[in-house]
Amino acid sequence: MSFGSFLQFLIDTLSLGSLYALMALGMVIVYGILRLVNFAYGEYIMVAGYTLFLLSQSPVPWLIMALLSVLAAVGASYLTERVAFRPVREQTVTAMLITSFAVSTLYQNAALLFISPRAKLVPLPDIFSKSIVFAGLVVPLRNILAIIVTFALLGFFALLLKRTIIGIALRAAADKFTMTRMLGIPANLVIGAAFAIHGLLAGVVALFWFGRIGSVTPGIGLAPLLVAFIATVIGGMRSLLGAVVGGYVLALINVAFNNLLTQNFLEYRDAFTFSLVILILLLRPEGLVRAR
Amino acid sequence: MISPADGHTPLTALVVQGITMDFVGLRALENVNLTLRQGEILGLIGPNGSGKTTMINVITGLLRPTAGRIQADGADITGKPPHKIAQTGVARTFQKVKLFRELTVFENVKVAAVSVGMPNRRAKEQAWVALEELGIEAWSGRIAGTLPYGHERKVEVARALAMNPKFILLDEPAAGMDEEESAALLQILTPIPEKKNLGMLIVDHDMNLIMRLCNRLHVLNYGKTIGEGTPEEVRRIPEVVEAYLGS
Amino acid sequence: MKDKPASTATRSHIITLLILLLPLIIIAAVTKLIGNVLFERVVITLFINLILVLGLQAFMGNSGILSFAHIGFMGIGAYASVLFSMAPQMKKLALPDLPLWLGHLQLPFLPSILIGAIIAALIAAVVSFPLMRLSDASAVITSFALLVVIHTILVHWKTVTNGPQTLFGVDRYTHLETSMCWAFIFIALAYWFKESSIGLQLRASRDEREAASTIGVNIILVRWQGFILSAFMAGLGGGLWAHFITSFSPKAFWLKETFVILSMLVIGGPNSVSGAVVGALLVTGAFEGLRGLENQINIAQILPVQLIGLTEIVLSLTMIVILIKRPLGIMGGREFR
Amino acid sequence: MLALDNIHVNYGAIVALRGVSLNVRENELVALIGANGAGKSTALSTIAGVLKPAGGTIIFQGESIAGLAPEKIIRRGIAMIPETREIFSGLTVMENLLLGGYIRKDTVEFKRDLERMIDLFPILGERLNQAADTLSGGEQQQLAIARALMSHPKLLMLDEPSLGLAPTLVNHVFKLVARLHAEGMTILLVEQNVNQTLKICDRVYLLKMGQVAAQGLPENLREHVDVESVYLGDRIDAQ
Repeated sequence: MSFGSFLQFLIDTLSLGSLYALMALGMVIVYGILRLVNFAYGEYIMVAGYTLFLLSQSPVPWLIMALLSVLAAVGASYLTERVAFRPVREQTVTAMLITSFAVSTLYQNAALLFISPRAKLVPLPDIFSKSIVFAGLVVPLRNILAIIVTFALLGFFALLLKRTIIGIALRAAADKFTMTRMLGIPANLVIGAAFAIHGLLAGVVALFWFGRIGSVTPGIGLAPLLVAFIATVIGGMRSLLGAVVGGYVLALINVAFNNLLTQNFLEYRDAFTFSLVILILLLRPEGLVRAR
Repeated sequence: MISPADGHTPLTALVVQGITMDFVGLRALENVNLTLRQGEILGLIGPNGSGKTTMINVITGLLRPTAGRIQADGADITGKPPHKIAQTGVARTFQKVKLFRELTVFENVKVAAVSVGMPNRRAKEQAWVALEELGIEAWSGRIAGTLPYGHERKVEVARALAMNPKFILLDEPAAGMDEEESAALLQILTPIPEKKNLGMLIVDHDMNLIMRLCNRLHVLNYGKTIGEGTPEEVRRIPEVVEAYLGS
Repeated sequence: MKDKPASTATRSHIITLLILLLPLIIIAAVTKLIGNVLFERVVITLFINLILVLGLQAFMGNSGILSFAHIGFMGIGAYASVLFSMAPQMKKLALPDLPLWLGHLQLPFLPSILIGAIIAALIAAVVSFPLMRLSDASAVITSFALLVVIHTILVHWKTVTNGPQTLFGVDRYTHLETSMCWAFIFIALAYWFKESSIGLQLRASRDEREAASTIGVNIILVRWQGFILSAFMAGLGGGLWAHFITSFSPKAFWLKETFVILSMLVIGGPNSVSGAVVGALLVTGAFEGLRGLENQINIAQILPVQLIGLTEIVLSLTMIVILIKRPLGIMGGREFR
Repeated sequence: MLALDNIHVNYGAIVALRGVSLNVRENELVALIGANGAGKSTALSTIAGVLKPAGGTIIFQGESIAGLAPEKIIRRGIAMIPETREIFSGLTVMENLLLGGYIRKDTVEFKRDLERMIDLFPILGERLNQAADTLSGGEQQQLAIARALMSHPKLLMLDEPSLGLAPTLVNHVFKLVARLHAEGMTILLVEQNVNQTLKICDRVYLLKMGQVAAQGLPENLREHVDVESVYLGDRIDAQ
């Protein structure tokens, strides 16, 4: 492998992995506290996408649109918790899972009904279509941006979880929920915060996801949802660090498959990666990084 | 009193040898030896956290011991999965009642007979016998989740009996019962070991029940054996008194 | 005294089955009398849905584990059965790359559909055994992964499935009478399984896993047996559906279908056969009714836009309300008696 | 200060408390004793809001607190140290203490409180930045108590603080409880170590099968009740 192609490989993996890592992190934050694998997670990306689309006619600058669409994802996530998950919280894990599947269907069909089944273009800033030439490689600027933003966000969340009282409370609640309440930390505050972060990460991922594909459809959430599933399973469903690791590992596998597999096999890539998920859950149910 | 000599031949036993159970940073059982003979009632007692329930979990295969061996009726059952151990004739109840909530009382008991390999017809008969033994046949059609508490306990004992076990381990069968209920339970339990030729191990906090019911006692503290013998012998052992009342 | 409860039990089983079968007979008879082709299609769809829901109930209802893979096995049953039933001339057109022996083969409908279901069951038997020790979120994610794997293979294995394109030229086998008969058989089968000693052990493991294992239930084994039966039922449902709809693509065996079948079971109540039947009846009725309404509105152009997705919205809202207010579904886990 | 009147609690179908009435006055150390399964822990959990009473009233400082959520109870000034301690294992000692002071939200005071805890539990001071699950059993118990004290409770409830500790540590825990009491803390203590408990408490309630079987001053209780029979059963030969 030449230096150039290695660099290409590295940047591809890092930029893709950054999105995957953010997705997985958002998934695990909720899973850690409620044991809920939220099927509606992908729909928050869709909500952010349609918000961008709806704002595309308005004169506001793109950054404001981006901010509003991330907020819309946060709102959708928080609302879902409030309306659908809170009433079934005391029930079985399966009941919560089915609820989230129903919520996912609800969001998708609401988009079909109220917006359109057809793909809608999402406004993107100029910077997303620019590329830089670096060591003989043409690298899309949005890939670099994705890496930078992800690292900044991961740093921010690391600080939040480590240094702020609400972050510490979140980690404590994932460990012993009732005890956190006995110390005076309201259950709804912790869960609400978890869902807000859940939505926030989906919203940020959405910006770069649409940066890659350019348009939004009602079913757009499925692919990122699958990514979050696999990455969390690879990394370990109970560990925040594991989720991030899982995201990058999954990107590594995907980019490697893209480079190594012939077209015939590449078609079955999903089958391979999902078989891998099954295998990991069987052989190493805690994932690569164990929860402490 | 049943002494080994006048018991039923051949005499079999559940033998626990040198069992040690470690959890992360905690030794729950340390080198415990214990024998439960068919036909006898053995009380396993000790203060909170002394390792009694852990012992039952180890014997029934829910926990795999760090060291030691367990034999039931001559067969080595150490480290076997719970259902295999059940099928060799070891039955149990739980401290916190674990009935199959959506099943009827009859189904709760019948499924135990079915699971240890009895054909359907025999399983049904066995279930009726066990229900009658506990005096709860009138409740057979009720959904288990809707039963009052005292009856839940009895269903659990009937379920264990329906397996036609050689050994039955009861984890706090009288917990949460008032004096009357617990006396009634005593009436039911006392004759069973001799009648069914099975060994019965009882963990309970109701010392009056334990002292009256058991032929022998085995006392644990901090996971170690601190005394063994008849009830009267045991309550004269200073370590036992201290374990219960403090120094 | 000891025999009496047993015989009353048998009688109550028969009563339950009769209560479940009667409305279906009435529906079929009325359909025959009306003779409306469109209505007949709805009723056949109802019977096939019922078969699929019963298949899901056999595993999910008794074991308490949510399985997404079910519709995947429906897909396997659909494609596999068609490979055996399609006429060789048709295969040359629809699936030109089939291996020769398969290309020349043609079996009658019944054996084709049965073989399709058996293939689904065999695949389930092989892939699912190690998965049966997982519970809760892990079980759901693996079954979801299984659905993705099956779907990916159906979409890309062009030789036998025609890839993502529609597979056409399937002959019609499933009519009103056939689908009704199969629905009857499946109600009896699901009911028998639930009451069988395996079903009983499986239900015990659903309510209390630890207690079940300590009375001698081999949980992995009984779950596995339930899963295989469920895959067989789904595969057969798939075969019947394929020979009713006569042209289809892998898209039919994906999340939308999963949602519809799951919603029937959740709304009716997963823990009983009666729940599955009630759910299938109500949801199919509501679904087809709403679909019809949607179409009427769209054709009449009452609204300035096309109305799409309303049916699913109503369905998912109903499902959420049921999960909140009545987690065991309309039947609450009970059978009619 | 705290008064329970005719409290009933059901655990599913289990009746765990059958009409318990008790009270704790300001600056008192009141002990709840009784055999395992008598309902002592249930009583504490009910006061702390983890369990909801099926009947009866709980009055704390003149206000009814029965059925309030746990996060509300602690704000009224009742802190509880559960039997299982419930240390947040992945968090550091410092973070555990920080959450203990969550309801106070005052950084200046937090520093002062922290210093006081380190003074009271020197070993915790040495391990502030260590993950809590690396502590020994005795150290974890100290952390649990320190964490509860961080909220400045008006009433401190301890559930079997000596459970699972080696004998020397048991003495240490009792000394500590006695010291807190001497400093003016109101304490409701559940213990199975009867002899030590009766030495340090002001008043005692004996629970039996979910009911108060006896109450009074420790010395009176010893005189009038055969405590030993509660724990070790009646002598068979005495019957």
